[in-house]
Amino acid sequence: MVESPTLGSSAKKSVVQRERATIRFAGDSGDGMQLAGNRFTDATAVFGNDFSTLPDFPAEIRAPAGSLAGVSSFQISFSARTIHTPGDAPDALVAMNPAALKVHAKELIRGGLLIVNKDAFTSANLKKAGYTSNPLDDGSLADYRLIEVPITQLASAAAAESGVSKQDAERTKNLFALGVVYWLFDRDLGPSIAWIEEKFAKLPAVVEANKAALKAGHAYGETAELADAHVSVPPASLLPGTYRTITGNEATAIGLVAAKELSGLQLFYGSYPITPASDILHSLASYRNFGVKTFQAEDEIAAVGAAIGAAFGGSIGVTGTSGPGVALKSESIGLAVMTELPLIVLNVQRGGPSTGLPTKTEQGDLLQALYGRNGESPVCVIAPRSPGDCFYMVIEAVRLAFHAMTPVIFLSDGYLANTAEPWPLPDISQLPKIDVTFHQDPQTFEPYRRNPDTLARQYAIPGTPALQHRIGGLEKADGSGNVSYDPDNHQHMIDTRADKIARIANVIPALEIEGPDTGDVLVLSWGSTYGAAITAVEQARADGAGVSLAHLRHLNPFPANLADVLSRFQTVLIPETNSGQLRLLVRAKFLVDAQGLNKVNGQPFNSSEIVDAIMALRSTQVPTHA
Amino acid sequence: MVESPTLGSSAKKSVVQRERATIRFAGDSGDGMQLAGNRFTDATAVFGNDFSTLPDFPAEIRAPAGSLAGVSSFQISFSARTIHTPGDAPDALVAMNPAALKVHAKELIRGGLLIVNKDAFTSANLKKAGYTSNPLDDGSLADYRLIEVPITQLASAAAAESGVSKQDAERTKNLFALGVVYWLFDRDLGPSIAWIEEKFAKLPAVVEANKAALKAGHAYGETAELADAHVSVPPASLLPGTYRTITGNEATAIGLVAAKELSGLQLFYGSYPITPASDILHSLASYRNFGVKTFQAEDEIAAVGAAIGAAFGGSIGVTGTSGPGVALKSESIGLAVMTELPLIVLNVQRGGPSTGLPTKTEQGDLLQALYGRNGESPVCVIAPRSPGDCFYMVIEAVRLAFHAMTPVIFLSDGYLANTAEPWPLPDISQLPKIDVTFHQDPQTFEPYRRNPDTLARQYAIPGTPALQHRIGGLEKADGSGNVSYDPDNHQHMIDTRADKIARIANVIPALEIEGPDTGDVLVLSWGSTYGAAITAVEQARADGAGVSLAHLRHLNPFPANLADVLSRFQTVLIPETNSGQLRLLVRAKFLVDAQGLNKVNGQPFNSSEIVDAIMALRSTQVPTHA
Amino acid sequence: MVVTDRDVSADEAPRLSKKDFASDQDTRWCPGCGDYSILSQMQRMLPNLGRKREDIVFVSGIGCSSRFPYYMNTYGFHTIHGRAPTLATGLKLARPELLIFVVTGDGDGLSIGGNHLLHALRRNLDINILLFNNRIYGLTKGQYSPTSEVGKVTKSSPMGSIENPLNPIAVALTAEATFVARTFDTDPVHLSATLEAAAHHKGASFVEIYQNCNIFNDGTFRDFTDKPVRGERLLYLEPGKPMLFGDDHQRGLALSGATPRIVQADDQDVIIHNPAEDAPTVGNMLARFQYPDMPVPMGIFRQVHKPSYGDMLGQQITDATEQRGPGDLAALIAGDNTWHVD
Amino acid sequence: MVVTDRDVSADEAPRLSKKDFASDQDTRWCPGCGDYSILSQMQRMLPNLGRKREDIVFVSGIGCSSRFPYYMNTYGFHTIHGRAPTLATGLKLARPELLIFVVTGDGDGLSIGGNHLLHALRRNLDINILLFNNRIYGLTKGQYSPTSEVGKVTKSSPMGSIENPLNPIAVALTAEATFVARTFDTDPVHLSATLEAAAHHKGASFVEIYQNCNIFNDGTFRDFTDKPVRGERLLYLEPGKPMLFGDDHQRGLALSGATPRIVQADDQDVIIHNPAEDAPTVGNMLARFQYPDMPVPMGIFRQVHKPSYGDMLGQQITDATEQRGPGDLAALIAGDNTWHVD
Ligand SMILES: Cc1ncc(C[n+]2csc(CCOP(=O)(O)OP(=O)(O)O)c2C)c(N)n1
Ligand SMILES: Cc1ncc(C[n+]2csc(CCOP(=O)(O)OP(=O)(O)O)c2C)c(N)n1
Ligand code: SF4
Ligand code: SF4
Ligand SMILES: [Mg+2]
Ligand SMILES: [Mg+2]
Repeated sequence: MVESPTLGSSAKKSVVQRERATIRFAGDSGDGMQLAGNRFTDATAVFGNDFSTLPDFPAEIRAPAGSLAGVSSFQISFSARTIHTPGDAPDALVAMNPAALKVHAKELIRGGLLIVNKDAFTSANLKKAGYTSNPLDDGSLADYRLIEVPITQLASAAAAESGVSKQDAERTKNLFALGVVYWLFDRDLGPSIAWIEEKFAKLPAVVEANKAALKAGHAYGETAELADAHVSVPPASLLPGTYRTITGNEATAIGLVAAKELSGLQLFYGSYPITPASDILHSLASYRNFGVKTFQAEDEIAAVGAAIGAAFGGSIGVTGTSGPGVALKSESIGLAVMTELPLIVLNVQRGGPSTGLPTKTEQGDLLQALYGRNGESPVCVIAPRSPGDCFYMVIEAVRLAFHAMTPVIFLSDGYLANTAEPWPLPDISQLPKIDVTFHQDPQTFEPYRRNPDTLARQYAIPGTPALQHRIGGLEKADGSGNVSYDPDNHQHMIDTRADKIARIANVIPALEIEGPDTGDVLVLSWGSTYGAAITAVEQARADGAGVSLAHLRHLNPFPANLADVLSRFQTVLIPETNSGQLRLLVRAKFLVDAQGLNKVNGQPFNSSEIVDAIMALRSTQVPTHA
Repeated sequence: MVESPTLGSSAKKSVVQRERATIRFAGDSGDGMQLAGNRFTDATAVFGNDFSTLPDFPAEIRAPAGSLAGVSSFQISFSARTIHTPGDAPDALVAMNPAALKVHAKELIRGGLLIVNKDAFTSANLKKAGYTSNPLDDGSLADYRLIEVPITQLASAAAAESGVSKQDAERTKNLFALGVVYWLFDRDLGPSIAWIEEKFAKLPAVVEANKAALKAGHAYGETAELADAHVSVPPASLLPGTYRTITGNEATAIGLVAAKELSGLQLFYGSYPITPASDILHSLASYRNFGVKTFQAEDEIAAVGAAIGAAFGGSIGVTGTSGPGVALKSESIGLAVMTELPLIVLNVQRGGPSTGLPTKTEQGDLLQALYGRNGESPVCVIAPRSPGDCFYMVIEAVRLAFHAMTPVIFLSDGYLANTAEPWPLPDISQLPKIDVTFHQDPQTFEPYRRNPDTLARQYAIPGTPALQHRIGGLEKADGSGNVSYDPDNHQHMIDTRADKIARIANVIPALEIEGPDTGDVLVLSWGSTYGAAITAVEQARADGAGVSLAHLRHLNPFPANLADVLSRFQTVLIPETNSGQLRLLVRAKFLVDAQGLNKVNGQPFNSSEIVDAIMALRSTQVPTHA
Repeated sequence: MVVTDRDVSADEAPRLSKKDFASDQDTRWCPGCGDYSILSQMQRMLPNLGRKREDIVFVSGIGCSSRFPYYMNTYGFHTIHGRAPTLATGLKLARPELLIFVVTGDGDGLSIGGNHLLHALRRNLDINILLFNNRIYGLTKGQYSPTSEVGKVTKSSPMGSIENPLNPIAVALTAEATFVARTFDTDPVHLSATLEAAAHHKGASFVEIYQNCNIFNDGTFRDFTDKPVRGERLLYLEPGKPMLFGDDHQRGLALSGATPRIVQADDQDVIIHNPAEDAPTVGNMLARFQYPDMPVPMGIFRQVHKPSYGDMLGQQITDATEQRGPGDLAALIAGDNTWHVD
Repeated sequence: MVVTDRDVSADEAPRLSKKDFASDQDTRWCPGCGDYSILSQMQRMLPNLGRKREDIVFVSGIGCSSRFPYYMNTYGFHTIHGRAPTLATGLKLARPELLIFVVTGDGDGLSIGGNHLLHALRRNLDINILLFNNRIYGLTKGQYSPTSEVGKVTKSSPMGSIENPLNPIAVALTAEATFVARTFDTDPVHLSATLEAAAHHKGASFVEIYQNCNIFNDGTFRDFTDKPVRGERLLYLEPGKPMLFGDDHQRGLALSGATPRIVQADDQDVIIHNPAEDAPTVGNMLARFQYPDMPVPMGIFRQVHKPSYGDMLGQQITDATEQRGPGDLAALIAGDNTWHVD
């Protein structure tokens, strides 16, 4: 067991430089771990590291205080170089109570720094966490550098002076812990102090209490000489520019507003609250001064219906939800397929099936996006690969929807939704305009007359003189749009709708290979798995593997050169947080014996898991070319 | 042009024996073609032919009289040998008006018999059908043996004597036409007369009118010497037994009642009307004396919800609908997956996407059945292959649902639903009992404790003392069934649910090969395509092709020997009335370059289309073994 | 505003006629269906509104009635079963200047679509919902609907329905729809006047239209809507007038406490019809009147004026823009906290 | 029937206590949530019914409130959002002998699930629907719900809600639910008595329970439910008694035509509460009472007796079996027309 340091010794200034560090804050839902994590993130951003975060909430509803189910955590990885994931196993763990320790300690690296709030290790709490003996005493934490701090007590004492209630004083314990960590990892308190001052501007006593706790934590780190040395991760050499911190949900909401401006159209967002998509509604609802119209519908079916109605009227019609909501919307999405209207469906995927694990992440809805409707009902499917990419990909969704007059399903997930990264602000003037022309000319108008290149039908909106027409969910005669029961027309329309989606491949970027363009192993990833995949591929390559990455942001249609890319590698490995959905598509389409790396436990991949899979594949195969 | 025969010449008795004949009745929706077809079917059944029928309705709603959209038709093929399809092109066509002629004449075989109701060829009707000149006069029907009969006039005259109104007298024209056809094809009037007498027992004048018209038609055929000879198709040598005529929807409803008796459980059917599934609700609603409980719900979601509730209570919970309804039910089916309850979902597929073609047939919902839910949500999927097979397969659905505690999706379609065939009555005592044991013992009870073989969880129903427990849509801890956010448990449950479905392969029959068990081409069919596929394979083999058929009634899981079966043939051809859904699954799973024969025009396959595809495949490939 | 007036002035929007509102599609209802009369009155009424055809949209669900848009020479959307109000909601919010009618049936609007109807009405969305009530599922060939009476024998209720029917007017009143009326297919004058009043109403209008399905539910309203008996069996509601009925207006309606009773026309207790009352207590009572116990009310049960959902949404946008200035995309993208890397 | 009585006799169903109805699961509501009180009263009330635990089922949707079944030592089903009444329907029809409670929230029951609620009630299914109304979406962390007031600022309505709320009691009355009541979390006696009355009622019971969400909508009912003000601001409805309120029952309710007015308790016009009246005219009026204009009614608005859906279905089965004899599978399979091939 590591001896706990004694208070009061003088501060040493020794600093260890590291290229990357990963810290996890864990505590009860009521302990304010998300807040601590977010403050640390801001401080890290200002400091100039690249970073990536992973918040992990308990279920939507509060669990009993101190219980295992009630543990909430926030992980941040920050680095002097570009990174793409919130790190695998943390180097340092803050555990605010026994339950947090129980859930998270096993993931801390051997020799990692373990800071615990000693005050919370009461026998009641130990029991709630299912400990039969106190791990602080029984030697079970010998593998870690354990630092026991009476956080509650010290924070309360520091905060009490500001005159807040005892309860409020105790609540500052997250800021005390944060202060300790700031000291350990050599961060500046400034941004957090500014934030506290702004956030609680109307409550001066609370400002004082929180500041006091934060500073006390920092001072404690310094005076208690908590670790042999504090760790410093120098700023990363990020590309020059202006940065902000962004989560996927924020980027999605902002991207929609950008698409509105880029197209000159109205933006209509119909949604019904659901975890983890609700924040997009919240954000958009606050953009009224952009003219954004949000509609909280009575259910998901009404939400998508309203979005389709808005699209019929010439707006960008968007509906956002998570998997169970998409299930409910499926009949209506079919209507948008048949009426060939631009509709954007955002699915922030969560753990399934059914209600599943609402606050956990999963890529389980890819096949639902493709096939979750009656009949042959092709739609375009795309997926962002990082929080910031949500901005660009949601603009892409709007572009493609109007380009081909089709629903587009945008597959984000709980991880992207909540994870944060530094994001270089885009240059607005460089964003591509989205061209939408409404048909006006009665001479040439027929509702299902098509653009010969894109097969998009003519788009005439109510209010346009002399173009009155009717659309609907019954099969339509191509051209006239009249209801048609003609067998040949039906076959033709089935083929045309499929062809229209297939032709989108002509207007999307070719798939890029990151790494050598031939080799032993191709890792083929999609969506939020990008970060772990690129990290893994780079590492495996550094370790000598002939491996490259191809990352799909367009899932239907695939980029036109996918077949070619696949053919350049001996083996294809598809990591997904589902049981092999992209893999099924790739195998069926290309008859390639793609291997799956599948993880369906509500958590994103660790890059090491992918590295291991690459290495294992490499060792079992006999390369056929030199 | 064929000269129309003069009335009054004496009847000749010459008869041509044929092995098979195919007749199509076509007219306006108001002309009673379905009735005529059904009467002919009964007469044919009694006569002892094998037969198969294909009704083809216009859209659900009435089209204007005389319009192309309003044409309704009924085809029957009957034979001296076993047949499986309603025939490809008809040998004889009855066209009651110009629209019917326009829609159907092109499918009549060259030299086929074409009987038209001359009275309906008014200029108004010709115009409605889009004729610019009268086809009866302009030589355009020269390829057929045209027989013009003033059907309206003759029927009215015959019926008038009974004292019915002029309108009612005119309405007998379908029976007059039927009489003509009975003469031509040497059928007995007896069964139809008996039917009329029973059907209109309370309206003696109507009975007389209809009988008079029927007999007049028959007499007209005889006296007018309508054809060189009448055609006789000798009885088939069907297997000995008692037969009835049955449609798929009838067989499905009856099969459910049989499953009720075989299991000793209650039967609960929750449904919301939708074409072409509504008849199952209608039938079951009339079986109150069996204790069958039917519930017409407010929508499809309520219907499936009620069925799940009934299943929770220990009943056979069934819900029936068509594709758009399945879309609406998808969230709820996911709940049944998570709660691992036996639920039977009947999907009588129709043309899609969206509202699509409600009265037409399609196999477009296979992938929806497999993947139309959020998350990894495996269910069992099966499909009947003929009308009578609906009886056996719906029993199979019930068996498997309880065997594995899982939802089972049963994929019938509009063609199976409405087509009729002679059906040898099953011997009830030979039907397998369905064993369902509700858990009773508190000592061994846990709601998610599993049978080690089947992985089915324990099934304890409300009312069982001491087994109170709670289930729901959140992820469950295996065993205890408590809500669990544990990552490892989630992975375990994802795998377990998949494994449970996969293990159903242990209790379903192996896939049979019809024909030699190796060869050039394997036709792999599923669902309603069976009839056309087996007919085609037999014919192609007769024509020298090395082809066999394997027909899948179990789609998920596949029979365990499917891989083996596929490996025995050079090429696999998968005919489907969709754009290649089974093909996608087979390619993905077995990496076999299966070829698709896809037809999505609302009509079932003609066997000749499959023959052609087999022959084409055969000629393009180089066999690799002798 | 003069400018607005000019927009619909004679030369720009020539007076249209009934046939201008007929599309080129063949109508596909059974001969004799009550839907024909409603279509005809709609086409006849619309020119009175002075609106351009292109500014009018018919949105429907699925059912015989929901075929309606195909026959109108306006914009139209034949959507999916039960969902028409949701599409109309999005369309109206996106395009407040359009005049939108929703056409639905008793199954479409009250069975699968009951919730959307309720919510569209309570939001006071400025759309006009017309519910063609034939007390049956027509398109699916004759199952009982949520307005079918107990005991009704249909394909799906061979021993008679055991469901207590919903009262469409009561549903609309519960949603506090700001315009609630009833009319029927065989009184063209009343029908057309009611449709026109609904169209003029700003806010959510709900009109129940009794419509005969002569194929699957023939004559269900006949006992009180047939011409010879109408006078005695219907109560035509007229705002501001006493509630009288009978061929010679010889009878009237009075209240004993909250209980209605029938009195002579000259009874001083005869109550005055006031659809503008905020509390729909009397409206609710009238909604429950059924033949033969009571005369069946026709006309406007309720009409009050409240800001519509669309107006309020528009107001929030105006207010937000005034308070915060028009949205600045660059500022939105940058958010509250940025830093620079050089 | 004596035999039935024996089924619930002392030795077979020993008198249970509150804790017999508590499951082994940790309750997962925020400390201070009104749901705790409802749970506690339910567990306390159930033993009064003399029913076995295994014969009771709680079915819920999704929401904080919908966690309820986990905490009850009965059978339970935590279904999906809005659909609990549908599962309860199937379960009740399949197993008429069970006592079924549906627990739902204002979002679960009136937003996504509004239609199912309406239809389950109108069918007079013998289930007990308890709607925990906290006027907010709790589980999804604070968006406005269909019962939130106009102007409410929430995460999804930063400038205030623009939706006219639904009135749960009015919805239930429109569906002609045979038992309609309201109670609230902080009056355990009234709460438990109301739950018990609902449980005893044969047919569809609907109980709206005002429930405080102290995290996202704290104090929304406080102005009239807090102990000190209750007496003056609530109107406790008591069948057969005059409608009086006030700390000393000093005021009462009277009618002017269809309009309510407040009078002194001794006014002869004070009306008597009669929940058994078939026409819910007064009930509808009471449903609209809102503080501060009117006292807020608590108690049973309506209770009438009609055959339940399940009873009628059972009757059809009995009748059919009597008329046609018990089903004969062989005959059914054979149908009307068979022929033989030898
Ligand atoms: C999702 C879905 N469920 C069911 C149907 C079948 N369906 C079409 S219309 C209809 C009911 C029609 O009744 P109603 O709304 O009263 O209209 P009507 O035909 O009587 O005018 C039904 C059940 C459908 N088209 N879609
Ligand atoms: C299909 C679906 N849509 C949305 C959600 C998200 N969701 C869960 S509970 C809820 C509303 C909860 O509000 P209420 O019913 O009032 O219950 P409360 O939490 O306030 O008790 C929502 C929108 C979901 N779980 N499923
Ligand atoms: S079925 Fe009834 S409602 Fe439908 S078109 Fe025919 S008459 Fe009209
Ligand atoms: S969020 Fe509100 S309703 Fe939900 S548990 Fe907490 S206090 Fe109760
Ligand atoms: Mg109807
Ligand atoms: Mg709530």
